[in-house]
Amino acid sequence: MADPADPQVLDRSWRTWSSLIVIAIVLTGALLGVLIIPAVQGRSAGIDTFTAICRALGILPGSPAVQQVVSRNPPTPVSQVVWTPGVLQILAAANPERGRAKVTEVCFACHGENGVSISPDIPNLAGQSGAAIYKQLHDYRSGSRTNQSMTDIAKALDESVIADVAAYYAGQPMRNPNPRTLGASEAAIKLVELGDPNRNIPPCSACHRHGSGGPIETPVLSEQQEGYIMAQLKMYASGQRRNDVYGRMRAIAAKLTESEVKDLSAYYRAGLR
Amino acid sequence: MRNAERLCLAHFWVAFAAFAAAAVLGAWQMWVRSPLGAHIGTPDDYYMSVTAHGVAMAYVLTTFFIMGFGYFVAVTSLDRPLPGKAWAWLGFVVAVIGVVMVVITIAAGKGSVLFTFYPPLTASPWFYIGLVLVVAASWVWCVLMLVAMAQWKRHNPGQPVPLAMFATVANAVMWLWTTAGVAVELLYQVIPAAFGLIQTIDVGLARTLFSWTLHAIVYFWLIPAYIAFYTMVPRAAGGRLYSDTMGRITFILFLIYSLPVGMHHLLMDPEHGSGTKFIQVFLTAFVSVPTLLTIFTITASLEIAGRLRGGRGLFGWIAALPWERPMVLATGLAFVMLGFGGFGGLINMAYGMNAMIHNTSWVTAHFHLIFGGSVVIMYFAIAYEIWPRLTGRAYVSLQPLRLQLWLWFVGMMVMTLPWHWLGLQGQWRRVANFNYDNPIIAGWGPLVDVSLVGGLVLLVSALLFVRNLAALHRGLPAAVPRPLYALAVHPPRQVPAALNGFGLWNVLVLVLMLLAYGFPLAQFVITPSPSAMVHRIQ
Amino acid sequence: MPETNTSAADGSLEAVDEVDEAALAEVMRTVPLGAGVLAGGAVALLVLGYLAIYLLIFLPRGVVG
Amino acid sequence: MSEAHHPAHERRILGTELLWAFGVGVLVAVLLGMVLFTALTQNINPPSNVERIDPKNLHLSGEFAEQNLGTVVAADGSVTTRIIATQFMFAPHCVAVPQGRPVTLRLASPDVIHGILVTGTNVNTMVVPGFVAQVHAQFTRADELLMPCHEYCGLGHSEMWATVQVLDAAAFKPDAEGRVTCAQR
Repeated sequence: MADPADPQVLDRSWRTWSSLIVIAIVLTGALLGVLIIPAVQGRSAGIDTFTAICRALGILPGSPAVQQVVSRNPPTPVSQVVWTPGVLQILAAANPERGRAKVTEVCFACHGENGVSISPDIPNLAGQSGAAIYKQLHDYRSGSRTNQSMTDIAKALDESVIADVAAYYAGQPMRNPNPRTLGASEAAIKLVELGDPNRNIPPCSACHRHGSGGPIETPVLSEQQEGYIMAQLKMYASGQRRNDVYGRMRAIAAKLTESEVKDLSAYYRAGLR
Repeated sequence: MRNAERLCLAHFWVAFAAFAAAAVLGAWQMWVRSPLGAHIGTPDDYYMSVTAHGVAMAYVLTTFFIMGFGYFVAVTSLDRPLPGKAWAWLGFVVAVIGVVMVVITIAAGKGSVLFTFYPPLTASPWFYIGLVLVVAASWVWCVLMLVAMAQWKRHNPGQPVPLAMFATVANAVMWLWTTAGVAVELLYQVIPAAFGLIQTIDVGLARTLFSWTLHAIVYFWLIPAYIAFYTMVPRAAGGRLYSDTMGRITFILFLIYSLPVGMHHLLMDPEHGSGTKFIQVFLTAFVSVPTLLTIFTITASLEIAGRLRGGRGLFGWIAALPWERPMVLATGLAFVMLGFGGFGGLINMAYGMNAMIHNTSWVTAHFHLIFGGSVVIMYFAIAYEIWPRLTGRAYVSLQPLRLQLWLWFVGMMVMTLPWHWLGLQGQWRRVANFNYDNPIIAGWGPLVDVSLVGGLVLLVSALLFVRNLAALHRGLPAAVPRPLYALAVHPPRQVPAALNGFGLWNVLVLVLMLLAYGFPLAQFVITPSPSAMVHRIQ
Repeated sequence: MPETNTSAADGSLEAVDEVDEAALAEVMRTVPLGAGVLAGGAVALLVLGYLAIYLLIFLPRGVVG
Repeated sequence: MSEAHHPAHERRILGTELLWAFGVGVLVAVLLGMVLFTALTQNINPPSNVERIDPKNLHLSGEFAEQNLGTVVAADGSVTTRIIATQFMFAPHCVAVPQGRPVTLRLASPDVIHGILVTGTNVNTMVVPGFVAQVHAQFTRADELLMPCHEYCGLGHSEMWATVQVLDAAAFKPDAEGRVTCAQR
């Protein structure tokens, strides 16, 4: 008979018992969590045991304890644009030179050949995010956003030309902040940098500056035309413009006072950030 | 010390410098979130600060401290020179380079994704690569610890590995397992996305991989505190360790049960079934076992010391303990904080009850008590204990050391007790400011102010800690101190191989991980969940 | 490693370590009675607190799933 | 060999430790027993829907398109509330729910990770893009509560919150299509 104090003998019982205990514990957990709990819960909710177990495992959707609800009918979306790697691929593969051709043919008349517009009511596009330009042109084309002149122009463009134009304007240098306009109001700076927690308004800069990590389609706001921003904020507030997915801008614009709209438009004419 | 002093000191000073900076940021964050500091600083500043605070406390302080402490334990407990000291220095340099990269990206505002990342948000790739360098350096440390133990075993066949080294290697082994999850998440998903090589991320998979790391990493931070409990506290108190065997079992239980439980961080997530969550909740209950065993064993060890010092009666030994010694004082305070923090943890792990407090200040309070409280106060005690050995100098007085420990304890309690209550009211996490005009939130204001006071006390304590250590470098040279490590009542003469190495336990970890994480991870491989577009903060 | 006895002045971290075997045997007759009562009491409080939160706060707030 | 160093004494120490470990086992059993008991008798689970949905085209059609959001009472009387959590707002930003009736909250994110809780209740879930998060709940008191986003979702996270109006039976009135919106206050 082996000496019970022999380390080898000691070790064998350690191995056996610890393995048995550890595995028994985890199997007990599995038995309870994956079989017994869902079976009992399913029975009380009128769900068959197999379905309840599949739900507990995550193979079927829903809770093992509650009947699953049924979805509703499809409605009309506010924008047809879907951000996928494929769309980003189209944007990345766009040809700015072809875009320039289109710009010098059509767009330059209002938005300028290098993206600086001819009027305070028409947006600057120089250095704008390509994704933002793509989204708006796409929405004009699909009718999600309407504008007397833009709707017709966009309808004549196909997907690849939209991407080319977006790439061309995105590549134009943004102008330097104009020191004459830097005197922004305290209220505007606060809204841009802090937002207003009391009114559920996030800081504008959380989405509208480069690299903010916000929604992909948000335009970069800097050196933008004052009249254009003011008009858009008013159209969002009234619901006249509604191609912002889930009404993000409609909700915010509706909460802004008239003077805030003015201050913000002035702020972004300079583009402090 | 065989010339490892400089290596240890270099690691410790990086750790504590990061700690002091993070303490300043933490206090600032509390101030701007309170009614007193409303509307100061922008959300951009705040998230920059939270990211820096989390990275410094959770990655820099811990990793550097644990590496430095591991080298110290390897040299002192094995009484042999450290193998591969050049590798250790190389690891240190790589880790410092990583930290510098991380600091630069955060300061440039290109790292504001907090220390827990949240893909599909992504920061600058250099933020993640810096962190990967820190982790890679810690892997060098893991290998050196394993080599040191193996060499010692070769020279001392059949001898039990000293408990301090056994525990350190348990931690190294656990860390190798732990980092696998976050390493795969970063290298396979997040870093390619940050570089723009991929445009989408399977978020469910990313969260599951991170959860693999998320619980065991806390035990990686915690084990040095437990090493101090088992191997330093009994001697500091003037007694003996009640049971060496229980120490070994405790560290083994940490190794096997801290890993297959990470999904309790995902209890409120929609990407896993309730059954697979239950399995890990079940196992989570068992991760409380090593802590509860430790509470008893260490209290018993302290009772030995107290009674040897003349304590009588059922509780008389408590008063007889040498509370004037920082190690003993820190242990007492750590146990109190561990009690409160553990209580919060029991609530967190309770499956359905997690819904009551998930992502509220309750959770913030819980991990500040457990980590910031009991673990970090033991880091202080360890530093105070070994600093004279590293510098060859003696403290003029222990008074400032005790004051610092008390301040840390009081500050932590004043800060976290209100947080528990606020969490139950639903005060949520990770916001730069609260709208105190809202009637519900206005009611929280006074308690937020109280917790701010706690935060300021913590800041004072943190700065005093650094001062105490720095002052010692200019202290009087002193004789080589006496041995550090406690003897057990029954020092082990021979132990079963199972309690002297990790082969068996690694196999059991593998089995547990397969059972606990096998299906939850496989479901994303069998049919990837619909992926989300990357959102870049940079 | 040579052991040097430093004085028990406040400046020294060192614990008096020479544990007398006879004294140790003597105290081991009572140990861990106090520790058991203390740790047991603390853990019992923990369970009571857990049950209190479960029964008094969590369940009244309503069933979720 | 002194008495304290006798092997029998060493075994006694281990015996005491085992006794304590047994107590720990009882404790673990109590904690898990409580969880098990409420799971079996009251159907308490963490929200674990595991229903996959593509976050990229949520807005195009189906239940999470803009017009379908909010609270709706079905023909069988069951109440479902559909909510979008997006950077940095909830749609709708005020949610009407009935008092004392079972409600199913269904949430989805088109962009990044969000999460919700409703103050003073047990309603809590992560909203992970790629999945429909679902919470089955009953609101006990007629009240106005906060529903903040509790997970970091970007630089505007702090301003992301909605209101939950718990309406009593008199105030919870579905329109012809079964929709219920917040009362103006």
